Amino acid sequence: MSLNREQIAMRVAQELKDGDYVNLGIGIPTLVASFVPKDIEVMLQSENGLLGMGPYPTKENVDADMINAGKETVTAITGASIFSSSQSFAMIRGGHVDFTVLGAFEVDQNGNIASYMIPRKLVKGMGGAMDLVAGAKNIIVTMTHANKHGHSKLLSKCTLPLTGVDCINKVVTDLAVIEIKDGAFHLLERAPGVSVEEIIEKTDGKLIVPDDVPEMKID
Amino acid sequence: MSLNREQIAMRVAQELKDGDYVNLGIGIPTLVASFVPKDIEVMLQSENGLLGMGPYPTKENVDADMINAGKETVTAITGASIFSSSQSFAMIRGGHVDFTVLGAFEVDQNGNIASYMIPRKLVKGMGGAMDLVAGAKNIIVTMTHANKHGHSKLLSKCTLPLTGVDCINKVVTDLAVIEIKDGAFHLLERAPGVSVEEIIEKTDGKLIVPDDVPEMKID
Amino acid sequence: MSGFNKIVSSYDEAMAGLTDNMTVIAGGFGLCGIPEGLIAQIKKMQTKQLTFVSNNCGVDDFGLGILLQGKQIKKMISSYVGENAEFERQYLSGELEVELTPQGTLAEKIRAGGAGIPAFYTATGYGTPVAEGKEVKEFNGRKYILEEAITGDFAIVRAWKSDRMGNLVYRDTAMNFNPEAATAGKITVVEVEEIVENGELKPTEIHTPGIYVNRVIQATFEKRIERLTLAKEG
Amino acid sequence: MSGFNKIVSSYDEAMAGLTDNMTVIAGGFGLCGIPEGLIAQIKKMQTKQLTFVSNNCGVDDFGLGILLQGKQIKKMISSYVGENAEFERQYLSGELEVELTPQGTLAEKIRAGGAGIPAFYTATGYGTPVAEGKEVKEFNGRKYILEEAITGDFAIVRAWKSDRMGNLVYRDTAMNFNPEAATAGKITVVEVEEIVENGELKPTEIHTPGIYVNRVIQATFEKRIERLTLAKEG
Repeated sequence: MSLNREQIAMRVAQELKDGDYVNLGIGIPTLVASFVPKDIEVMLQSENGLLGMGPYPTKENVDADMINAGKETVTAITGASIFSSSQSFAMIRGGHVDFTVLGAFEVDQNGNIASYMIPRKLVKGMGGAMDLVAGAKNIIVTMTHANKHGHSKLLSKCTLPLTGVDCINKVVTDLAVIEIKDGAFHLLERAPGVSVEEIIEKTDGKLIVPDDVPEMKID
Repeated sequence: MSLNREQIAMRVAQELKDGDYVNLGIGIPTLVASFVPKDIEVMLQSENGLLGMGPYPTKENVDADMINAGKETVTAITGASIFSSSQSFAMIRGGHVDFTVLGAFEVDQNGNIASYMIPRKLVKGMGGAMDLVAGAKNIIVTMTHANKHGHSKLLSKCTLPLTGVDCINKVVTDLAVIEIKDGAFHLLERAPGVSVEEIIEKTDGKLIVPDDVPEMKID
Repeated sequence: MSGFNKIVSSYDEAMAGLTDNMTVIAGGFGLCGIPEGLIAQIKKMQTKQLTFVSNNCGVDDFGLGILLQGKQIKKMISSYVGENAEFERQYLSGELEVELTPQGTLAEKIRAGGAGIPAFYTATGYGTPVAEGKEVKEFNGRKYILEEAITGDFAIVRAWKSDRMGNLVYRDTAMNFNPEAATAGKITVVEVEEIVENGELKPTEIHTPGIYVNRVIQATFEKRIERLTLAKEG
Repeated sequence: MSGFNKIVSSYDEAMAGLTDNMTVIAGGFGLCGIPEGLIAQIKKMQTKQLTFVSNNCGVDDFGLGILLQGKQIKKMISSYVGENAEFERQYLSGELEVELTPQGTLAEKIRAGGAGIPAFYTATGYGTPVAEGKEVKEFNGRKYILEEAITGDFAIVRAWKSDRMGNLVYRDTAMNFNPEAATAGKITVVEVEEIVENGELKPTEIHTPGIYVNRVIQATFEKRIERLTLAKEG
């Protein structure tokens, strides 16, 4: 069975380490915050200028001046700091954020990512995504393995305009956990009940498959 | 009579305008603060990170954490702000400081200044002087017209290593007020009792002398 | 003795000098921390052919979006311009020029403009459409592109508190691009919730020193929320 | 659950990992705001051939000056290095290398190092000895030189208060280069006067967010005054 959005987020959350400063993109990445393992602490950075993002507010605590990068109303945890946009991206560009999770349209076997623009549709802009992929030490992409037409999103070469080059280390899809290195996708894990054959079939780029591909552990 | 240090400072202070943000260098420039005209207000910027520098402290108010760029203990006026070094020089380099007064070894008719280094003596460093001359909108140099050997310090071309190029607008010496433009020194005023001939004699660079050279007004 | 009193009492005075074809840098992120009244004043003035430097362009009927209605904006320099139907229409029809800039590069370009840095290198955007036509240089084995600074004829800023000298403090994430914008306008105009007496703000707590600020006006704000999200009731 | 507790209890722990030939960025201006105890620890460790990035080099018997006595410093990157006889001796004899850097350029190079900007253009130093060997480029009719960023293996910083997560607040002009230094060390070690509980520092009043800080140690400081100047008694 392919993973649902929550299960993808759960699997990504297993990658977090105690003490990580983490930036989560919009969509599935945002869900990761709900699945941080109980025995570790991470601190969420929101690129509009908040380190230590907390949960959504109660009705009584809503404050228009306290939002996240998705423009949602949020709260700040104890020990949070708030700063300007240039300071926020100094953190990101300077490599101080340990871990970034973001979505993508396409990823290729050289670690390139396309995530912000589909030509001939309206271009909404890259926001902070280009800075994040250029700056973070460790980047995980979450996406479905194939698009709704069944075409692979793991390619030998991205076809859409790039968000960044040679920057993606790992992809967690509804079917598999894949590492990118040495110009190839390396299959690390498969979703429970998903066959290696299905993953091979739905991966367009060069895929290295080891003899034993364990199933992901999702509780 | 040539001006003494206080009188040079008095004359420079007449150039200040109400609302000016001002950076004063070490030596004669520091004295300018004592002669700000009574009917205007200026705010002193100290490049170690203080805008709104006040007078020296009383014995009871001395605080090792409150110093100026000359490493002297100072106070802060009401409305002062304190910030980091990069912020301080963002102000300076970005042209937000209206007025800078600093000393020099030499100035030349193209507005170049040499003020930080005499080769074959120990080099102590330029501190913030190079940033100040590159950034301030309006720079006045204070110095004696000639050195102790009687050699002019207003030259056709500086002989010492430069602090900045094409940046000095005005020089106030013990003998004269001189404007620098179009590749020449322009004599604006002479010290009370000092002859135009003496100024001509002690100026090495090209000096434009108008028919009438008024005496400075120093009270 | 009034050289440092930055307070003005009318919006006409606050935006005096703004004319057609100028560049305006605006603080704000989405609808958070935007100078609402200054934007309304620009709408009232009907100034045209403006270039706006702002992370976003508001929504159809709030924020910078209201200036699109009167076709006052010639060009937007932004990182994200969704959420706005009229924007989309003008952009697709070619009436509106858009220069998409990565968010961190945009913040740094404005900071650089205020700080007298004409250009800087960044890895952000290397190898992407953003890099087109830009110089590339390698440092320590990695490739970077050269990005130039931005300055504005005006900067319009929202802060929380200002003293009479224009020293500013921002409130929570309404800070965002406002401190950078404040440094980069030839004329910087600030709209604040509260004016306090000089000395009420501690010197080390001031986010923007008054040296960057030309005019301050007190206002009340609608503070519209773009995406109200609430904790699940538990 | 201790991933964000940055507090260490000994100087040995604070400076663990410092080895010969490393580059250390130090906050402080003159003797103001220097990390006194961390400097003393480096003296105790007898680490050699260090490169120090610091606006000044202290005086003979205080601040970084004490590391000159044991010839621990190979190179200084500074804007002003007067006030120090042993410094002068080692410099003139060629034992000590000195890279004089304008103060604002130094601050910006350190900030750039922390912010992932590998290089920037500045007008400061154009046409002077500082420009030798550096790229020159014209923007809007003015010439600028290219300056590269600085990062350190360690940054040593003095702050006033820190919470357990390493969020820092500086005291008065003891701030100076400390916020920039804090961002630019692979390992950033901070010496503070007071450790406070998480939440005691208001989010918008924090000068240096804890993300930049690796280790915090509480200390007492001599705070020697370099030039005591007093108001004339009236």
